[in-house]
Amino acid sequence: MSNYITGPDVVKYACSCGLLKPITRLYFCRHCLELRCGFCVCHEVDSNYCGKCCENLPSAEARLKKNRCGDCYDCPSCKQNLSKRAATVGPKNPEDPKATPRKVYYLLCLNCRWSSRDVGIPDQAAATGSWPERENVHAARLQEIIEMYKGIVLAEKQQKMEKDKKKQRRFMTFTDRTGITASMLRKRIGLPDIPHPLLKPKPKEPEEAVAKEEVEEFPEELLTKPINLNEITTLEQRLNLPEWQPTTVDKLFPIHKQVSVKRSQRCRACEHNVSKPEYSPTSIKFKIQLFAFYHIPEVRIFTVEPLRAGKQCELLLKFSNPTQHQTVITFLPLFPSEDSFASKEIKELVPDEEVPSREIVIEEKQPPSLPGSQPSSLLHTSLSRTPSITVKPRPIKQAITANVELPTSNFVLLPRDDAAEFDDSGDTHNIQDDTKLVVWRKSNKAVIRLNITPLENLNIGDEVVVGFTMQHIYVNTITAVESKEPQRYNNNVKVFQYLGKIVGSE
Amino acid sequence: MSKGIKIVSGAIVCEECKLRGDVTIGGGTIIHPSASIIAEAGPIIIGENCLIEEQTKIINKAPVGQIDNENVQELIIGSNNVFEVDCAIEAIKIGDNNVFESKSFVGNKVTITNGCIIGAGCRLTEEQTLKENTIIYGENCNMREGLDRPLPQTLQMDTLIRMLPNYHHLKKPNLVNNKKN
Amino acid sequence: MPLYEGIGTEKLTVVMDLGAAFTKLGFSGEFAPRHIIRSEVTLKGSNLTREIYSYVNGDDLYDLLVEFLHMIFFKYVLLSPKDKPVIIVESLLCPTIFRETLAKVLFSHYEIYSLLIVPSHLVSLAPLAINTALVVDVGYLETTVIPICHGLPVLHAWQALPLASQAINNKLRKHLHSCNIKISEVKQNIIDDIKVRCCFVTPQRRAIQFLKSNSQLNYCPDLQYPLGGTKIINVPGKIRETVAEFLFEEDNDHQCLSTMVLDSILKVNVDLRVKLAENILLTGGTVMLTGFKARFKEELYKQLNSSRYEKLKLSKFMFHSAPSKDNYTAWLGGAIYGATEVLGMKSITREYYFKESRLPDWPNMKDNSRIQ
Amino acid sequence: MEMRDINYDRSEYVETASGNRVSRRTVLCGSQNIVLQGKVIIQSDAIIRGDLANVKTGRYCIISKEAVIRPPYKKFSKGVAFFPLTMGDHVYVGERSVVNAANIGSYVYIGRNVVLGRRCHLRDCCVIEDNTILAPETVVPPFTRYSGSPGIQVGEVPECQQDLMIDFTRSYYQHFVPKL
Repeated sequence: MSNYITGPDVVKYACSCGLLKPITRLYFCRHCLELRCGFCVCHEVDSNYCGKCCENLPSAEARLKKNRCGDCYDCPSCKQNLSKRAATVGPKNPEDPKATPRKVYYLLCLNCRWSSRDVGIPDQAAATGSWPERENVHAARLQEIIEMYKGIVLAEKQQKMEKDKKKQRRFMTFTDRTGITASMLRKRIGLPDIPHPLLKPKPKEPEEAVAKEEVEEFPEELLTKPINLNEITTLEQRLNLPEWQPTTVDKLFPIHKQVSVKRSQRCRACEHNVSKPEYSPTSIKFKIQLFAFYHIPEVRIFTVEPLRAGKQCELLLKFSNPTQHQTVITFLPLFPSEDSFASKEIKELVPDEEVPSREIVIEEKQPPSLPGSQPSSLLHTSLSRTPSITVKPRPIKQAITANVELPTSNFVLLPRDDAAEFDDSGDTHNIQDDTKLVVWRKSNKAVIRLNITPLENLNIGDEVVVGFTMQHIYVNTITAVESKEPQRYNNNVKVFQYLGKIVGSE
Repeated sequence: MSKGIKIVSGAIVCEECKLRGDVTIGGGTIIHPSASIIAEAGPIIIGENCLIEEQTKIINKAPVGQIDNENVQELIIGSNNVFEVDCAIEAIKIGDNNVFESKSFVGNKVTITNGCIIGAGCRLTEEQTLKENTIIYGENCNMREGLDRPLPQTLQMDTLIRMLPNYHHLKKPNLVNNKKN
Repeated sequence: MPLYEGIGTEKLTVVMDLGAAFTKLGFSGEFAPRHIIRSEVTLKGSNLTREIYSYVNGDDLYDLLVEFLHMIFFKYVLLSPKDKPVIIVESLLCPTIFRETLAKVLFSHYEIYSLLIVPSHLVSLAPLAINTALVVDVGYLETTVIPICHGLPVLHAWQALPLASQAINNKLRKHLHSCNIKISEVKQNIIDDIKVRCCFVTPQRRAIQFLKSNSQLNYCPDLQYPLGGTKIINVPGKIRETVAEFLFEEDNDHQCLSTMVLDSILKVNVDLRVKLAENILLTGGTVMLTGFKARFKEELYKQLNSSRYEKLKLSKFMFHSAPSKDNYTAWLGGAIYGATEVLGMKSITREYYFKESRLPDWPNMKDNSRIQ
Repeated sequence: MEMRDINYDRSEYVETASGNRVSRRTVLCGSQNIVLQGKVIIQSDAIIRGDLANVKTGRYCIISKEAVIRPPYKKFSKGVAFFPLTMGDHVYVGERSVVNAANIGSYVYIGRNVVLGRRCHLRDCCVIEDNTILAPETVVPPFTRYSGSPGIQVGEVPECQQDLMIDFTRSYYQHFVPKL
């Protein structure tokens, strides 16, 4: 029993960039009326928050604290989070009668029972924020070196700018004509010389590292004494602390927990936001949620007869309309090629050899081709667009192994109204369905019967994949400026069903 | 030793738990409902102040292939042990102050000394004897040495001793507290 | 960490060193990478993990890199890459397809603002503030030796051999299988872990005795490596000592680690040879194996008095130790370069890339013409 | 795929006024402390320890066979107390799972054979895969997928998880029909 949460994805939609994704992983950009998937949207960091204490971290503070939460810690030996444990310790001066027992805190990992006492970190009086930090041994020296390199490159840059500035100066200065510089003049009349701005005193050069003859010696006792594996840190434990990479367990110390991010997605073509979460880390609501699940009719496999190579069998699909507007579904062939579909052409959609690699198509961003009569200047806002880079959509690589007999008639899907769930009054208000096509209908859902014939040359155990193009009327509620009622467009979506394995052959 | 369940006074044994065969339960031990202690191949003796939670299975099973049961093997469990929800124990011998986390499994070739912690979901089947204060954790049962024994759950057990009687029917203790051995 | 105000204000650039086994990630101007992660990607559908360097062709690498960089930007670096500068530390001998696809992914998919690619051997010198050294990078796939003289990589003297951590892993896996028959396929990171914790490089004097047939020398003690609670891998002492020996044994065309260094010095003109021999810098994770550096030094001296190298009038070798762990020295160099203005001057901007749609590269005469 | 009918025998299950279907073969200790908000299914051999502290679940919660819902204890400065356990709406708990958590949000999917350590805190819309063992006191942020022992984040959950869980638990409830 496969569902969206755990099971394998059995129904996949073709996104505009050519990837096949289930509907839950797709977005629908209302401005360019295109399906988008995680691959072809531009992700941006929206807000930082700590996973454990679920508090927001403003981005400046996150950068200052190196993307780490101030008082949540990870266990260095098993990367789970450390919890604070209180322990009572005798009063400071035992003989003074009224001294109350002090409470001290230490860190304990509940998964592998590592505690801050194992490595000798003293217990802290305050629960939060007073744990010792370790400095990088080479901090001072590296700071000097960075300053030195900054100085060198800065000086080089200034000289380059100086050279450019000199070239395009038009008028003649006093020194050009007479060759006397300001400092020579000042010396002659006895004034103290002002240092030339460029020749400021060279910063103290950090002395070069000197190579040494001897190298860290080989520890002889390794040859005789058997090592205790419990004292040596594993590779993961070392890499969790990149700056110190401790080799023995007693040098491990708590790691600050890495902050996590909330992401917002933006459609590449029209730069509009496709999904934008709310600021607070614990809220699951979204400010902008253009998810395909709420805009595109969802297709689900209701039942499928056992599949036999070459024999026609019946497939029931359940369509549900998530929008508040009625829509009409018509079936179109997968690839609207002019001639009738030769079975060969369907079977191998794209021979592999000449799959063009991902070229980049750079075209000026033309406005989305709305059939309406809007003059394009109205839409094309004044801000100058940098040339948009859209990766050429790759061809859909999915072998179709069964032909579907596309019904000629279309069917209506009623709008979804959430009140319907409570009153079960009969509501199939006078829709005449083609009974051969529509098997069952209830509020915004309908079950459709399709006849499919798996190809003859499939043998037992082959995967059966069926595909068709679903055309539905999409009502775009973002009303353009002057037209009051919402526009209606025909939106084509390619849908692929994975029906399972061939069981018998005729 | 007469066949049958012996419960030392002071032990709280809920009605719904399943006790089979010759089982002796020490004073102060708490057994939650739906735990099962089955003494098939020999008696099971549980020490004092143990905490046995739901769906725990402590079985004294005859090692496979050994049909004659003339050498009756005793499964002795020390005191202050904690058996969390749904752990399965078939060990030969268990010392004191051990913690068996949820869904952990200890095979019948393993001997547990004192102060060990068997992580949740860890399955120990290999023939071995765990040293004192060994900690087993994680998917591939990595082993660590703890500094000291896990502290006994006295606080939690006191609250349980106060709360359980007024919600559950309890099995009557039928043994006065002077423990025989 | 001293919370000086510098870090808060100026633009932080991402510095990445995509190694074959591990990727070092961090920000410019910092003293160590924030993360060292495995260069592998778990594909969304199944949970099988694929290494980045196991790509089949350009498109396969394109998808792997998109997935990998997505994990880097949104799980580790937590920075939206759009319109941001990026610095990549790369070896000079890095395959062109890798560089081009990486640039294409960064520019077209993540729309970064500018990209600066720095040669790993050259920047490894930055943390030492010197400009002449012989850089020996012992990585995962291969070991490369490039001398750097007065800040310029002497490329015609480059040496490379596939004697590195991958070869050690394969040898270790073969040995372990031979003496632990019931152990089925051992995963890659378990082999890595056994190598790092149990194996080491023995001093030369013991290696010579191993070769003598009648050596009654006893090896170091065996080791029981617990695997998954139920199985135990027996790592015999012989393997722990001799697993890295083949790095120093000359193969049939007389090539090994130490000969590479001397061959490279031979190719440099005469007056720089002494200076190079006294400024050797060992980088790369494999160098951190216990006993590696000591043995490397002994091997160099042994090679010196072999017949091939008497032309080299070298008397002694001197080694540098970088103010960082050996496996991220190259990254640290990249971070130091990133903190300076060179980022603005020499990095490739998006407009340049889309006009040229290729990366400037040293073998390409269009960028490397002598006449400039 | 559409869900198959799951039928149970009428004699074993009790249907309350607000649509809860509780099997008789469950161990409900301290039943006056257990509050079910309606349309909740508790299958056979499940254990809910209302005697330790009160347990409150939301609407459309599904607790499968042999699952254990057990409020955790917490050490305070003065002694130990059992924490009340609250569950949100549309929560699915798989078979043989041990829920020792302190708080579970809404629209949460917990797989089979899962162990939630003491005082875990599961936010809304998270998914815990089968056979996961969550270390005690783990906080699971929203829209994350946890797996493995000890449980670490292995993936993300689609943004429309809320509707997926509503649809999943509601169709589970509708297909949970007595055997005729």
